Amino acid sequence: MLNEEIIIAGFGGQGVLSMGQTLGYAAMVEGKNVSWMPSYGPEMRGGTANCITIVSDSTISSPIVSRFDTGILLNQPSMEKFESRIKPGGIIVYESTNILHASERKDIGIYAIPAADAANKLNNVKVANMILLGAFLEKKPIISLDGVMEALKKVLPERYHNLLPINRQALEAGAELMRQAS
Amino acid sequence: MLNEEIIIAGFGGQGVLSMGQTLGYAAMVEGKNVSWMPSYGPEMRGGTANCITIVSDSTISSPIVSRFDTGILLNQPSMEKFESRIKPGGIIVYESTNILHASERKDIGIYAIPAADAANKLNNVKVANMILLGAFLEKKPIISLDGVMEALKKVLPERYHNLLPINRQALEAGAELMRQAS
Amino acid sequence: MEQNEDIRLMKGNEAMAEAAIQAGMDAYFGYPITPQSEVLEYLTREMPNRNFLALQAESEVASINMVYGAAGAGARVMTSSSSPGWSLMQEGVSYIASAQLPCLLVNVNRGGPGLGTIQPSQGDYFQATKGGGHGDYRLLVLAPNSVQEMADFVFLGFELADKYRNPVLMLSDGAIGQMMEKVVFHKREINKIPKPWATTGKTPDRERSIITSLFIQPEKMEKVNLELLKKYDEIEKNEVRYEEIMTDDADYLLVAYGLSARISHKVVLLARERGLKVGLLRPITLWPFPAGVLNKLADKVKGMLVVELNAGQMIEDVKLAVNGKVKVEHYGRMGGIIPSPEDVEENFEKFIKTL
Amino acid sequence: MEQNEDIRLMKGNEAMAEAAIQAGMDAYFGYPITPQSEVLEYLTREMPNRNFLALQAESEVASINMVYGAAGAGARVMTSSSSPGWSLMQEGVSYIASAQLPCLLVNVNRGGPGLGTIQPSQGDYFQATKGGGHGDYRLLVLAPNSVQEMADFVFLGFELADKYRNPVLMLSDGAIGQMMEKVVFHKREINKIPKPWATTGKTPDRERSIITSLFIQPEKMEKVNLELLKKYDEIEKNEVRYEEIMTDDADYLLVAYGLSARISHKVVLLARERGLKVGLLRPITLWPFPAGVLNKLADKVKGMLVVELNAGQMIEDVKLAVNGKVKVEHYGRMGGIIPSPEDVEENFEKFIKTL
Amino acid sequence: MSENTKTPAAKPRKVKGKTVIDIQKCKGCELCTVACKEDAIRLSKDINNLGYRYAVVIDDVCTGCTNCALVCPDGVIKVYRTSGKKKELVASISDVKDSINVKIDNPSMDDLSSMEYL
Amino acid sequence: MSENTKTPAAKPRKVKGKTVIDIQKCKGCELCTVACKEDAIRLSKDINNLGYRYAVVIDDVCTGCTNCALVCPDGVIKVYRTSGKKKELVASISDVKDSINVKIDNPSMDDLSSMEYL
Amino acid sequence: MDNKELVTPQCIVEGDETYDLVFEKSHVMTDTRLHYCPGCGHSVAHQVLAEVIQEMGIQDSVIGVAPVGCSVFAYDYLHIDWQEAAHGRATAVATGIKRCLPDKYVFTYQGDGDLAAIGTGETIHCVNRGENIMILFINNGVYGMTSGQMAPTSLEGMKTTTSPYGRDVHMMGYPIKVSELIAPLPGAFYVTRQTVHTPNAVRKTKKAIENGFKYQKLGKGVSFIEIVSNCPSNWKMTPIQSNQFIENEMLKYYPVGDIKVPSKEDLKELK
Amino acid sequence: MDNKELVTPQCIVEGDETYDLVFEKSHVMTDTRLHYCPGCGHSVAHQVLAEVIQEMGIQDSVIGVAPVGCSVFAYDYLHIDWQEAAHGRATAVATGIKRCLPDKYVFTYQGDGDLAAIGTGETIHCVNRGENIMILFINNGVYGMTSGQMAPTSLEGMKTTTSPYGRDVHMMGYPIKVSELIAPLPGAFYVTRQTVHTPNAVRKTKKAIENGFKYQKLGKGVSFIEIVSNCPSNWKMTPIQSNQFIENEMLKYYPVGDIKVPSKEDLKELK
Ligand SMILES: Cc1ncc(C[n+]2csc(CCOP(=O)(O)OP(=O)(O)O)c2C)c(N)n1
Ligand SMILES: Cc1ncc(C[n+]2csc(CCOP(=O)(O)OP(=O)(O)O)c2C)c(N)n1
Ligand code: SF4
Ligand code: SF4
Ligand code: SF4
Ligand code: SF4
Ligand code: SF4
Ligand code: SF4
Ligand SMILES: [Mg+2]
Ligand SMILES: [Mg+2]
Repeated sequence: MLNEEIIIAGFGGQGVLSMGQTLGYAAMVEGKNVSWMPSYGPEMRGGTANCITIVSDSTISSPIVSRFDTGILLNQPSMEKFESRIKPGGIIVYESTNILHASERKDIGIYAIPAADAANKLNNVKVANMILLGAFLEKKPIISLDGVMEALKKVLPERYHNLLPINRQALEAGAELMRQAS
Repeated sequence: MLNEEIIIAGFGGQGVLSMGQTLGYAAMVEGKNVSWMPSYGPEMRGGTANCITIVSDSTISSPIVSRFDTGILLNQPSMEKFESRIKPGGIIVYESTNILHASERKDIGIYAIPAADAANKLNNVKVANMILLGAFLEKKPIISLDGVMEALKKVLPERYHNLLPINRQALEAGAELMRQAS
Repeated sequence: MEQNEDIRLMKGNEAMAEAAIQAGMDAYFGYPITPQSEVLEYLTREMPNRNFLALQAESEVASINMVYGAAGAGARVMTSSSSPGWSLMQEGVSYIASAQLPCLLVNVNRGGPGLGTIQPSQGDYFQATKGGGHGDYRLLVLAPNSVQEMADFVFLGFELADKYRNPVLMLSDGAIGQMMEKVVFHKREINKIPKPWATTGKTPDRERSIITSLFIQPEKMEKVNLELLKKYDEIEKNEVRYEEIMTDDADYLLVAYGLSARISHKVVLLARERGLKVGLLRPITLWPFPAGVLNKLADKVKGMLVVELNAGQMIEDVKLAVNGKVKVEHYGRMGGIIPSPEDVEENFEKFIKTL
Repeated sequence: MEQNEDIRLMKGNEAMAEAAIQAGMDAYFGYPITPQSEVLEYLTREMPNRNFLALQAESEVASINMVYGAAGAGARVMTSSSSPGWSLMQEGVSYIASAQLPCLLVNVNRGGPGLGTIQPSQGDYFQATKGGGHGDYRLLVLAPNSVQEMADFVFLGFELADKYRNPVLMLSDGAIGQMMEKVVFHKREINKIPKPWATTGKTPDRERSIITSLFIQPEKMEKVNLELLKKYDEIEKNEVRYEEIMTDDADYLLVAYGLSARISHKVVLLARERGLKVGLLRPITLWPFPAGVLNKLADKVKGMLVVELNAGQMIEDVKLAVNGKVKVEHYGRMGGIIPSPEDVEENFEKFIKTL
Repeated sequence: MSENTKTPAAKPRKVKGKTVIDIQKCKGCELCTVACKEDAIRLSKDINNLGYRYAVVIDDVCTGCTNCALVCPDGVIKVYRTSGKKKELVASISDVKDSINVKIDNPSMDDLSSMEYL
Repeated sequence: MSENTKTPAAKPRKVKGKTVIDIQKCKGCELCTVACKEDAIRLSKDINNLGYRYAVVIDDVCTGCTNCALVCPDGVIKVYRTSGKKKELVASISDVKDSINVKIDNPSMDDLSSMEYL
Repeated sequence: MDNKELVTPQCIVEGDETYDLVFEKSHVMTDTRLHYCPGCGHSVAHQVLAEVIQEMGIQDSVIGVAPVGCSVFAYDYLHIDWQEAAHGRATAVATGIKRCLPDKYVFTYQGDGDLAAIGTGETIHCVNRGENIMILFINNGVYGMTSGQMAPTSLEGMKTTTSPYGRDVHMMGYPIKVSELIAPLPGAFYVTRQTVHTPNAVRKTKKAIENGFKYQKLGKGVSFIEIVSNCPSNWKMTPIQSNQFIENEMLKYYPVGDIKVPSKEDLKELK
Repeated sequence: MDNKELVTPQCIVEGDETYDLVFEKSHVMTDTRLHYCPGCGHSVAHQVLAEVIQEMGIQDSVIGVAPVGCSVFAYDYLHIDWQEAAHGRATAVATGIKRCLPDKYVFTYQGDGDLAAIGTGETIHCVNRGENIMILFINNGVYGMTSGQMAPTSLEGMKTTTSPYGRDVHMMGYPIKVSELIAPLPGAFYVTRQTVHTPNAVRKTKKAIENGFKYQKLGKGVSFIEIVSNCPSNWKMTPIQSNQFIENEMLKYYPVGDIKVPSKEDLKELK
């Protein structure tokens, strides 16, 4: 039975919260239970942000958990804060252009995804988070990329629908990077 | 042992509250325990007012009692409200220029004092209350008239000390009226 | 998905705002404060296309008094705030309770006292249930523990408010307000009962309406107080709501509401995995408090642990309900710290060792 | 009369004001409201000749925040109000408690809820003791039952406030505030302890002072919460105050504070006349509540009747103290109605028949 | 309360007025007496059931200008005025006069408008 | 963030200035670049440890007018100016330059000043 | 309505003269005896307000908001729908009402303590939002109800129970001219200062209140009508003296007259 | 103070040129990194304020009152005594402080939501009492801290999170010109409006703040210094764009300049 507890963490501007929302929305559309719980630092802007996203086949009891199946980590402080809180057997997917010192745990899977670089190559630095999401879903296909695209279509206002293709590209690039990393 | 529970009641402008205060102050100066508890009606001005004054040799427990040893009543509504609440053996001293229908109880002493008329004769309508106080103290000499005068001297600002003689006259006139009424 | 369902992924605050619109809210008055500013933001966004008013007031004091006016005029009306702002509303709330005006009030509780922190807390339980304002009055207090309930209790809240002519308080917290979950909006019949007592202009066919909380004569005031008490008795009789989770065979009971009930639910699961028969009693109405069921459960269980995000407040109501029958203890974190289920479980196990 | 005594016949409100001046109060900020307007009136009258400040603020909200500023600047400071005004101060009080500023606050309780009535009441017990404001904080609550205590508790209040850096609330009522009794002012040494934490300008020889109630990081906030709890524990250990009247041989106990304790005292006398062994426990500190002594008395008496001028508030604390040992019931009048001792006695006799 | 010192002078009137004062509701504020340019109103010596001296029309000089009624805080003054037109009879002035001379059954004390004493 | 389009023109300077920017605290707001009439400051391509592109002096045209420092919200600019007078040596400009060229160990991502995404 | 009074004769006949009724208390007034002190301007203001409501025939579509202050019982006297507001919050309450019932006439009736001390924020923002209501502001320079404390509008040097040696403006602030303060706000449509201490003043005030109700229809903002009034009891004066004090002292500082009037343009729609 | 920074070189030598330090961050600023968004005017205002305090040598006798708003942490940045006030109550808190410590310099630092919405009553009455304090008023037309809701000063048509289709003045009220509103009160001694978006503006603001502190000695009332500022994050602009918006839009409605200055008479004592 599916019960995936995910922490996504990084700087305020890195699209951490919306990554969790996208994932959550896609899971919901596919009929799963979802909870998404944000947490901001005290900074006005540019501080840290993270969100706990839980996707489950059954009712979600606590939306707040302290140990996670997956960590998607976008900056160094998040790596330091959360590496120890991944359950044995879990995974970390991290942004490796940004994070120079990754976890050295042996009991979890650790995947370096140079998402920022890849995003630069796609000429849109802002899709780095979608690349990471693609990478994660490649490793743990709890929902399909099509599901994510469906979700984006629903969640984005019409005027942003021109951005759908680049997001699709980003998801796929992420999946590809994960295949390379694994 | 002295424990005198007195209700003084009338219209707002009749000096009901200050009569109680004067009595209380005099009793205190003579070393007794005193409590004085006012109650105003909802009217801005010209409404009803009353105060419960308790003079006692021992500590006063409740400053609020529902039955009284003495009622000093200055208008008709007060007579109606309080006549039944005088303890058997108690007394009512009332302003008889004002109150046309007095209590008809037989188990208490009822004394009609035409204080307003008497005050008019003293050329100061405002001392009617002192006349009633004098009458009460004639009947129940719990404190001396000298004691009251002492108290007034202390409680009145210097600039009002010219009013002391007229108050003395009023107290004595009241005492005299009570002697006539008894 | 059924025809008449509308499923969304929303923040609790947004779900509450959407529900209010769907519940036929006529007017909302509020002032921004974290963690509930989304409510006014959502409403001002929706206002042009839907039939209601959302007005940003100059302060919480103004908000609650606008609510008073609108409720008195017969509108279905609402405000929301968070702890410091809620404190500022206390005079107004006391007036509303006294004048017996129906309305929905929301406090998305954050950490205090003082300016405190914007993180979730349950530190306002006492204030919500025993009266933050002066005088003897009660609010009907609903404590949602999910985004779905943030929405559902809006419908329920408006109805109860109208039914009893009493303000209803939804006491949520920053986590439930900020988190996103699935929320289902059912198509519902919204029925608004007539309010002949409202000040809509003294039309010739009815007596004029006066909304007041002034009863200067003690006799009159006490009559009003007794009338209120009678109403409160009625509410206590009819409106107690709670959820029981695995209490049937429970040896131990957790008592928790809102966010801490979500965490405690997980604790129940964790403890059951380890063979401990634990149940959870979740008060849904914090007032009227489910004292009856707790008293009955006290005959069955060995002890109760009250889990709160505060220094120990609801525990008093639990103790009053239990009246000495079993040991009742408190576990809480404060200041916006949210304990993990593991945290709570550890303390629960410590507790049962003392029994 | 001794040399160092000064005996006066005064209203409770005036005695409180006079005591504040004698206690070395530096500043008072307040807004008129019945039944305590005499305080500001007395103080403005005395101000030119004595060394303190009394300022009429534009509202109760402003008053309490002026108190915050002055207390933070190290002044011995005070405000007073009555129920609706006290409700408006709740945000400020929560800030003061959080920032740990010493000050004396007074609520001369009148009948509520809402605008209510100007007659005396004890309807604000919950608000005073459980927190009218948001968040976990406590006020030290003193309940005078005479004009003398209105004066004495001002001295005590300022001292306790300074000692614990905690706001102290004097919870009086319209009767105690308006009634006149003898009050004795003893000559006292007023000692003010140094307040190095105050914002008096960052003089070169000390670290700068910051007064705040903002602790945005939950970890920091919880630390502050725990620090407060520790202080409250300390206060609960040291500062419980109560009066026992004829409890030694009592079969039955009345529990009452303030005005209703005065009435209950008379009831004890009346009942004793009739051969009933009744005692009275009068909490003087409503928080910390004299739970210990009540728990002990519960071993001796057959039942307790809690007499309050409200719908039943302190009874909860009595029940919590007694923890089911004996039957506890409530007798109360509301809305400014003051029961006569005979009234109470009648109900007391009814109560003991149920035991 | 100072006595009104204006001396009423009988001026020729084009329009004749009548004021009717509900003396049981009058609070004796005297504002009508100042408002009346004809000096037609004075306070009584007696007090009414509320404890106030009350306004009475002292002279038949009223022009029906309504000034007194406009400033009467308690709205106890009605003003009538001749119009020349014949109207249906509803009440005769003598009914009204009766009410002016009504016996107050509770006379005494001074005006109660001040709560201060001594 | 739009590129600055002014073309720096080397004007003759009477007084020479030097600005020293604490690039690790710079938030890349670019206000200094607009404030500088000499167009002596630009943003880096790299980002600093806070995640911001940072201001660097791009040309030796500074007059020491202090404009940049006055508007720098984060107070990270120090300005020096020639005076002719000889002063005790405290640090050489090369120390300062070092700090300008310090290696940022955490490069990447765009400016973080906007939380919006997509 | 329990109007148990005898019907007022519409005319009386004496000899050969017929006298028609030309003035009586408005039927919008209830029969409840006013609790105000003798000579209090609140009572006069009530009467005028009631007359306007009667004459405009809007009794059934007016909602009044009573304050906390001596006029807290206003709802006992004017036979219309009322809400009693918390001290200082009348304009917030009125906002709540008017926004939900835009077609009704809504007014507040407030004292100076209520409107200009504790309610300052609500007053300013209500005016600034240009709520389409009328604010009747009774400025008697004192807190009447709580028996005579200093108000924001107490004159310099004025003795009150909380300025027993006279208002010291350096210590206690200056008397606030509320009408002048709020008039510049664009949300203020009509601002005028009147009195009710003479018959003519009463007539002008009546006109002003009539304007206030008329303008409300235009939806252009607040009509703010200040009435400088007396408080004989707390001023420690007879009613006559108190009206002289208005004339000689209050009006010097608070001059009577229009402070802001609608432009002709604005009033076109009214015709 | 934990100034762990390296000592700033007072001069540097390059070749045969000696460069003297002519500008650095004021020592009254602490080393804590400002949490403000990039380009935020709050930061600049802090720096200017700190400089004035440093130059006047009054660091040890100034007490600041921080509001609730983005500048709630002001006490982390200026190394003086501070009190943090409840939202809107800074002027009441300052009153409490100043009345007890009349010889100290007391100022508040407040945003537009704080000072002109929830704190309107306190602002007006503090000014009206002529408290001898300085009020620094940062008008950025928006609630910065709570992330961009409409403020009382938001311009007509301005889009905020609670006026998502632009501020509709008929529905939501007009942008309030606080300085103009309070200037007529006799308690206001000095009222000026400045900005900090250009170097020269910063210089003028510095002068104004200096005046504010100087005047405080005279005991004549409030110095009210409005600083029209930006909020790039919530205006959804780059800092540069936001400063252009100040220049092109904000200053049209809120013109820079002195609104009330002390008379020569008043300033005599200063010399
Ligand atoms: C919150 C609150 N504070 C104070 C009071 C007490 N209070 C009642 S009326 C009043 C002032 C009345 O003055 P004003 O508004 O000028 O009206 P007036 O009586 O003079 O007409 C005050 C302070 C209250 N009822 N509620
Ligand atoms: C009683 C209360 N209400 C609301 C808030 C939430 N709040 C915090 S700051 C703020 C407004 C900030 O805006 P402004 O004063 O303009 O300051 P800025 O952040 O723009 O500098 C609000 C509404 C609060 N903390 N307390
Ligand atoms: S109507 Fe005119 S003339 Fe007649 S009594 Fe009244 S004021 Fe005098
Ligand atoms: S004005 Fe009215 S209340 Fe006053 S004295 Fe004349 S009739 Fe009586
Ligand atoms: S000091 Fe002046 S010239 Fe030098 S960089 Fe700064 S702004 Fe440019
Ligand atoms: S103004 Fe300051 S913070 Fe902004 S870019 Fe320039 S140096 Fe950096
Ligand atoms: S106290 Fe003053 S304002 Fe109030 S009713 Fe009496 S005279 Fe009028
Ligand atoms: S939110 Fe706006 S006001 Fe606040 S720090 Fe950021 S830019 Fe400045
Ligand atoms: Mg007044
Ligand atoms: Mg702002």
